[in-house]
Formats: sequence, structure tokens, C-alpha cells
Amino acid sequence: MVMEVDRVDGRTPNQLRPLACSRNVLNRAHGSASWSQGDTKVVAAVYGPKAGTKKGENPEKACIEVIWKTKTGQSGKPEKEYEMILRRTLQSICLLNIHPNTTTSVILQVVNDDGALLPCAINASCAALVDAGIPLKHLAVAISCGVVESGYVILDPSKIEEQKLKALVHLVFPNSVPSVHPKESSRVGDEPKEHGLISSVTHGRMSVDDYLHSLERGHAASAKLSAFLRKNLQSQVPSNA
Amino acid sequence: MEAANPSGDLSAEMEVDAFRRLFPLRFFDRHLVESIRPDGRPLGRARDTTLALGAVASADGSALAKIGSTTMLAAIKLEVMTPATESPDEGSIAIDFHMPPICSPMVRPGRPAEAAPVISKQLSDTILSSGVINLKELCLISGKAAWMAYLYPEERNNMNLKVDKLWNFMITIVDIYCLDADGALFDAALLSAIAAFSHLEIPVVSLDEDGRVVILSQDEGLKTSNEPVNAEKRKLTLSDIPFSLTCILYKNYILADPTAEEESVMETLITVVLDSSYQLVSLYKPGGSVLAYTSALQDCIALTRHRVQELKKILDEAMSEMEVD
Amino acid sequence: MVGLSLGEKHFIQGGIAQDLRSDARKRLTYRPIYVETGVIPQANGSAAVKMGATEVIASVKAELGKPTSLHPDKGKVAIFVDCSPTAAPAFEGRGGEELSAELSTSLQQCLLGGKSGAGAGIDLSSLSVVEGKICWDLYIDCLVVSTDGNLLDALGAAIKAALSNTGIPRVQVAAGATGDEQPEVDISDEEFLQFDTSGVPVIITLTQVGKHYIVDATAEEESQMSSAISVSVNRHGRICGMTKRGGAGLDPSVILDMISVAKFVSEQLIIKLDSEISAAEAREEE
Amino acid sequence: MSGKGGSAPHPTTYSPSPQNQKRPKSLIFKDNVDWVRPDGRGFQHCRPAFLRTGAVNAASGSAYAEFGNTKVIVSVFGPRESKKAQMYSDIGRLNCNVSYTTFATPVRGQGADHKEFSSVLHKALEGAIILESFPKTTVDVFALVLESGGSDLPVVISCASLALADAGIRMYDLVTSVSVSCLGKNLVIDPIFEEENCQDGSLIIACMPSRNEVTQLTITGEWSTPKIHEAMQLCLDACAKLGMVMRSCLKETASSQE
Repeated sequence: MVMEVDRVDGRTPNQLRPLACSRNVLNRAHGSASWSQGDTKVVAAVYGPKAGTKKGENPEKACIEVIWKTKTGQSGKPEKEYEMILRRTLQSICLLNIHPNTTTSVILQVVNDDGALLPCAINASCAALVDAGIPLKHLAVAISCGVVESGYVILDPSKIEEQKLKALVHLVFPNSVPSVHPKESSRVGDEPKEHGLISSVTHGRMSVDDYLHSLERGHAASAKLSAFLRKNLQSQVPSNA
Repeated sequence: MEAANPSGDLSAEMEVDAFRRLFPLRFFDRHLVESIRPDGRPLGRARDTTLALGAVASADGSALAKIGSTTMLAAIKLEVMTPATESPDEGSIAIDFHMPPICSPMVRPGRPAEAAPVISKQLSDTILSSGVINLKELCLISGKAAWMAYLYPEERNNMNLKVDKLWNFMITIVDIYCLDADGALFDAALLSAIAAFSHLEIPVVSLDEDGRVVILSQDEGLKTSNEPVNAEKRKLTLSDIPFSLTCILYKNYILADPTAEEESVMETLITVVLDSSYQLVSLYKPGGSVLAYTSALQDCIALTRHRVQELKKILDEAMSEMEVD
Repeated sequence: MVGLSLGEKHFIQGGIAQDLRSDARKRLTYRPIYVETGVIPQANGSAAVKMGATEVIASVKAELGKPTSLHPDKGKVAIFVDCSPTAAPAFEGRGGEELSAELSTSLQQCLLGGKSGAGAGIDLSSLSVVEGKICWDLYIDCLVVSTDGNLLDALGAAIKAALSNTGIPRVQVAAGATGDEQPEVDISDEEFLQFDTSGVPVIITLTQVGKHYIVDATAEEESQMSSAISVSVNRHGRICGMTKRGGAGLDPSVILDMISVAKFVSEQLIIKLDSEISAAEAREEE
Repeated sequence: MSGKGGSAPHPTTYSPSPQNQKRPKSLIFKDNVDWVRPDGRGFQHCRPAFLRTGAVNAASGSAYAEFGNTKVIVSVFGPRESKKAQMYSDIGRLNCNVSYTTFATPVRGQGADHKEFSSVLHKALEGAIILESFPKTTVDVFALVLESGGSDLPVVISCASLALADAGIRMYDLVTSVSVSCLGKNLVIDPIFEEENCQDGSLIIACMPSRNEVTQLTITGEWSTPKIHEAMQLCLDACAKLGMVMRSCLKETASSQE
């Protein structure tokens, strides 16, 4: 089945933009990372765990707080939504029982937005959490898939592409864990764990099949992303030791 | 007493309410094993849902939606606007979701609830991307010639208006108030907003001496010297209405339409919005400790399909009741 | 907050019951009132009022504005009260906000009449310049400098004094403005019109302590109150507004009795205040 | 409401509803002695009241009140933990808040808190609640005016005391509240929005009918003493009747629960 779509920057539909990640970019933060996908770049800083949780939070668990800083202007409703999605996504990958009654702040600064901003921010904050040594269950990798009018799916769309799309799907998957115990099942039912979806945010109207198709393609690409993330995190381990 | 399993021993003699508060997860587990929920519902069933159109007399369109005890009051007010330069033939929609302190013990005056701006954003995303409202219909006077005739008068320039802007469009300002928060807030809010839109009528208007658009009340319409500029009140045509269903994922269970208690105990929520032709408008899962597998997603979508039919029927009934009156 | 021992409380309550208060006053006697006008030169009118240790300042600023569509033939008056942290440490930061808001509302209710504008203590129609187009907006700002009870009465007196000290510039309206246009105006620097304050009421707060009520309560006495009402009465003995402080409920007949007492007290207070104001203005002119 | 009516939330839009209709009507009120109230009531007739308790499940107690077009919901939370910053108090605290929806008034408003009403509500209820019965804790009374059709404050006060009773907060008596407007020579009870807008004066009473005690009284405008007497009597009678309606509403709820 060949159904090519021409992309503005000449990428193939499955091709991601060049990835770059550097950790420990900020001196004062307990952990930090910058993540870029093409021209989209986000810096994440992690402070904590600090003592105490906010009022209304469960003191028997660690609390994660997310602050989203826009490139320019004040933060409004979209930023509040980003904060909520990020907070709940990060909460689901952190081991919250290890540091009960503490708060960890994750601050995200948008450096440049050229599409796929939310996935970029999730990837950056995940790398920053690792850099800060916050105990995690597993890593999370985020990717956005664009559905064009014909139903074809392109990965990691840029801002210009986003505007032409029929629908946009942001997906967050857990990364694949190379298990030391091959017998121990990281499978749930008949699906491997990394097929599970942590978060999903969609914009635009599409058919259910379009969505499932995006899910499949997004998942296939997430393996690439999680390989990149792991390689990047490992390479810096010796220098820290 | 054996320290190994204190709750197990206690549960036999403890009052149900105390057990429910102290060990909420175990309380729910016991119910779920029997495929039933504490309020007697099967897992996949939504709570009783009612709609009342025209609940607010002072609004141009309004509706009260109740899902279980979650109550939402949506009211639409029309204001006149000039279209944005990038879409010169479209009106606009502004949606605000409010959680006043009366709705929940978690909300205190002076401190807006965290969830409110997020739900506002979700609602406007959903309503705009579903295309249920044709923004071109928010035009007051159609036809180009008519537009030119009602240029805003030059004297009004002191209000920083350009002469070429046309006060010919309506902005529909939707305010949704949560009156009672008991879970599935987004579902109820969307339902009330949609119902308010279906109740909305664009009124007969005329222009006064200053060139301002003024609504003509029915009896007055014939008497005044100002000619009405549009013939009669009209309703918006709603195409492909979006409906939503929120589900909880917990272990292998899927619980449709959770209550506030269920939401607080089992954290993984997933909200599916389908329109009346079963296109997917939104699939929203903000994190949560339970991972969603394709099969679970498909189950949620199937539950939502069923719910769309239910809600469509409820909306149709509410509208036909309105017409009888 | 006033912290009193049980003995002190009994002393105050007993004194009031015997019509001999701690500072030798009777129940219905005011503390000496001292008025100074023209305390703020840049305002159109201003006054400071001292009653014992309670001291307040009121200033009136007049600006040209546009009348509301509901009352095209009337000017507008806005009253704001600010509690200075110098008066009490509790007023620091946002501490005084609640009290300020309550005093502002009470003053508005007592001085500005009903929604139609009828019965207003401050004559709003005299503020009209061109009907429907231009009117004077009066901004009355009050500052509580020091507090020892009975703030509302002191503020009412200060506003009355500041208004009688107010000169509103004469306005020349250029002829020939047609239709919708805003007419051009010329504000005189030299000619001022004296603001008529004969209708401005005085405010009398009756504080109930035990079975009796007293006027001009000090902070110590206020701490013993069970309830209090503030009545604003004008020269003709008519009630121009009334508010009740929180606290216990009152029997309707008691309220009516309190109103008639307030009317009785108001006659003396108006005379007293008028003479103080004219004395202050005489001093200022010297 | 807030006095800053001019600042609309959407500066580039305006509401097309006619605004200058009320002027001619206000003149009719004054000149003509035999005018008819806009809703056809007699001067001394209150609007029919619809009251219901338990409107909000999430609250400890709640009530909904509908007087003509005035619609109000009040929720009561607590007694619950006081704010951390507050000092120890051996009697309970009462915290009141009144807010309006953005669509409560004919022209879309700000939906802001109404500080003035919040403080009057507090003053009106304070004297009726047995604060000693919940030391150290706070009872929150939150009111939302869904639609403002006149006499908002009295409706909020009556509805709040009903909600307090529903929450099981101990009180000396229910608090009922009624207002009268003075229009020219006439006193009209339970005024609607249009009447309030051109009133010469108003008198609002909140009282405990069985104890015959006034917890709150506010008068604006110029009044003679006999007129005050007359208005108070009018209000107190209406308060007593409203008290009975509220009592029967509570009884109904109680009997349906059994």
C-alpha cells in the first residue's frame, strides 16, 4: 500500500525530526534536561523532593507539581491544561510511595514551539526526572501523530503541518523494559506492557479507525524514541559516577 | 490480634460506612468482584440523566443537565462582535466553565478550582473541533449587500473601531455552572452546553439611530420605526452533535460514568467523545496508573457508542417537550 | 481587639447601667468633637474630625464625568474608606479591608439614598452640568487615622464637614454643541460654587450594652456590645438610612425605640457639628 | 452590582439587549397612584415561594429557593476544620459568601463575589446560630444567585437559613427575610428587579419569627418614623408567613426521608 504524502520538509511519514537531549543543563536545579525535536525545544527543571504536600493532596504519597512557562505572554487555560496532563502523566510513572509527604516540582520552559509541543515537554520532563534521581517505575515516551484528510498518518508533525491536519493525536507510552527475567510477565493479557497507553490527548474529528491506526504507528515509533532516550541517559551515567 | 491483616479482621465487625471510608479500595474491590457498584449499577451503566431546556429566563439559550447528582447549568448570552480578520465570515464561541464554591467541599471562595480552566479548555476544544456549530450561521444579516449597508457609523471611531469592521456577527458566550459536583463533570458540562445550543434562538434585531444592533421584543417589533433587519427568530442547525462518556480503568474493570467517590479512589480516567455519526472527536486520557490497552480502548469506545444513543434520545425528548409547551 | 479582664467588663457594664460611663459621660452624651477643615490643600474639600482618640480625615475630589443613563440629570458620588495601619496593627496588609468595605457600604447606604436617587443626603441633582452629557463626579475618600470606637459617626461627620468645605469650580458650557457630540467645557480656576450641605444627615450609632444603649461608644465599650444600629438623620428629623451591626437579634419595638432616641440625639449633634464646622472654617479663613 | 458595570469582559463586543426601556416605566410608578405592579401583584402580596432542601448532594446541607425570577442555591459545608491561620476560638466560626452567575442579570456580568451581600448575610445569620455548638470549627455558607429577579438579598438569607437547618446546624430559630421598596407614596413588598431599580428607598428585615427578634435591618432612602413603623410591620408579618412555609418545607423533607 503506497499512499505517499508530501511533507513540507521532505520527511517520510514515519520519519521523526532530529532528536537532541542534554541533561544537567541548569546548575541550581536538582535535575534538568533540554529536549528538542527539530525546532521545538523545551527545557525542564526538577526541584525536590521537598518536604510537605499541598493542602488537599494525599500525604501518604509523594506529590508532583508542574509549572508551565510559556515562551512569551501570560499563562492561561491551555497552559493549565498542559500542567494537568503533565502532572497526571508524570505521577503515573513515578514511584509515589517512596517519598511520602513530599512535593517534587517540575518546571517547563518552552524555548521554541514548532509543533508537537506537549510530547516534547513530556520527554524533557521525563529526562529531567531521571537526572534528578527521582525514583521512577519506568520511563515514558511521548509522540504526536497527525491524521491528514485522506486518513494517512504522519509522525511528529511540525507547526505548519499541524495546521493542515484533520486531527492530531498526542500519545504517551511506557518505554520497553528489557527484562532480566524473561519469564516474569510484563505482559498484560495478550498485549506486551509497552503497548499500554499512559496518556492520550486528541484534537480534531476523525474516525475510530484513524485513531487506532495512529495508535499503532505511534507505538511503532515510540520504540525508536525510547531507544534514543535510554542511550542518552546511559551515556551520562559514567560521568556522574 | 494478628497484625498481618488487620483490616480483614475488622471488616467483619465494622460498620459499612466506616469500612468504606477507611479501606475504600477494598470496599470497591468487593463490589467489583460481584460486577456491581456501590450505588447498585452494573459496571458499564451510566447514571440516570435528565435535561431541562430553558432553565434560565434571562439567557438566550439555556439548559440544566443532571447525570446522577452531578448538575450543570449552561446559559448562552449573545453579544454582537466584529469577525476576526482571518475568518471574516464567521461568528465566534466563548466557553467558560465555572465551579462556584457551592458545588463541592473542595472549592473555596476566592480560589478557583484547579479543574475549572482545564474543563473549559476541553469543552471549547471539543465543541469547536466537532464542528457541531457552523460559525457562519452566527451571522445576523446574510448577503453581502446587506453587510455593506450596515457599516458601523464613522462617529463611533472614538471606540477604536475601524470603519470596515462589521458588527454583523454574534459571539455566543456560554457559561456553564457546576451546581453539584459528583463525578463525570466534563460529560455533564458538555451535555448541558449542547442542550443550551439546541435551545438557543437568534433573535430578531434592528439597528438603532447610533447603528447599534438592538434586539426587538416580540410585541415591540411591529411598532417601532426601526425596521427589523432579519425576518424571524431562528435556531442554529446542529450537525453531528458530540456526546461524551467518562470511564474509569481499574485493574481489568471498566466503570462507566464514575461518581466523585469512585474518581477519587480509582484514578485512571478516560473520556471518549463521539459525535452522532460515531466519528471520534476526542479520546482523552490524562495519565493514570492503569495503562490502556487497545482492547480496553475499544471497549470504552463501544460503551460510548451506546451512551451516544441514550443521550441523543434524551436530548430529542427534551426538545420535543419544549416544542409542546 | 480589646482585651479586658472580667473586672473591667463588669465596671463598664455597671457604669452604663447607672448612667455614668468610665469617662464620666452619660449614656447619650458624645465626646467633645473637634473639626478642622481644609486639611488637604489639593482636594476640593477636606476635613479632619476628632472624637476622643478616634480621628478620621475625609477629602472630596470633584471630576467631570458622564451621568448614567438611568439618572441623566444627576451627578455621581463614590465613597471609599481606608483604614490606616497607624490606627491599629490589625489593619496592616489586607487586615483592614473587611472593615473598610463595611464602613464604605454603610456610609453609602446612609448618605446616598435609594436607587432612584430620591432621599439622598448628598444632593446629586446639583452636580449635573449638562443633562445626560456632563456631570460632576465626587470622590469622597476617607482615612481612619486613629481608632477608639464609633468610626461610622466620626466618618459621617467628617464627610459632612468636608462637603461644606468643598468648592466646585464654575463650568462654562460652550454653546453650539449639537446632537450626540460632547459639548466643550471651560472649567473656571477662580469661581467656585459652595456645595450645599444643609441636607447632609448625621449618623448616630446606638450601641446596646446590657439593657441600655449608649451613643459614641469607645472601643472598650464596643467590645461589650450585644448589638448596635446606626441611623442617619437629617435636619428635618427624617431617617435617611439605617444599618444594623451583627450580633444578637433585637425586638422590633426596641429598634423603634432606638430610632426615636437617635432622632432626639441627632438634633443636638447637628447643632454641635454645625457650630464646629463654621468655627473651623472661620479659623481657616484667618 | 459591583459598581464597575462599564468594564465588560469582552471589550470588542456588546450586548444587544435594549437598555433604555426602564426609564419611562419609572415615571409611571411615581405619578400614578393606581399603577399596577409589572407582575400584577397587589402591593402587599409576596411572590409565590418555591423552596426545596437538599439541592446539592456534595454539601452537608443545601437549599434552593425560587421567588418569581429570583433563583438562589445555598450550600452549607461543615462544621469543618478552620483555616490554619486562624486563632483558637472556643465558639464556632461562620463564613459566608454570596456570588452571582454571569447570566444572573440581563446584561452579562462578571460573576464576581458580592462582598457587600456576603457581609450582610453573615450579620443576619450570626445571631441565630448557636455558635457554641461547634467550637474550633467553621461552618461555610455559600450562596449562588442563579438569576437575579429582585429582592436577591432577602431570598439569599431565607434560603441560607433553610440550608443551615438542612445541614443540621443548631439554631435558635430559622431566619426569614423580606424587603419592601418605597416607590413614591407606596410601599411594595418583595419588589422585583424593575421596581428595585427605581425605588426611592428600601427596607430589608431579617428576623427570627418565633422569637420575634430582628437580626438584621437595613434602610436606605429618606423615611419618616411612621413609615418605618408601617414597613417594618409589613415585613415582619411576611417574615412570619415565610417562616411557616419554610417550616413545612423542612417537615416535608423529614417525613419523606422516613
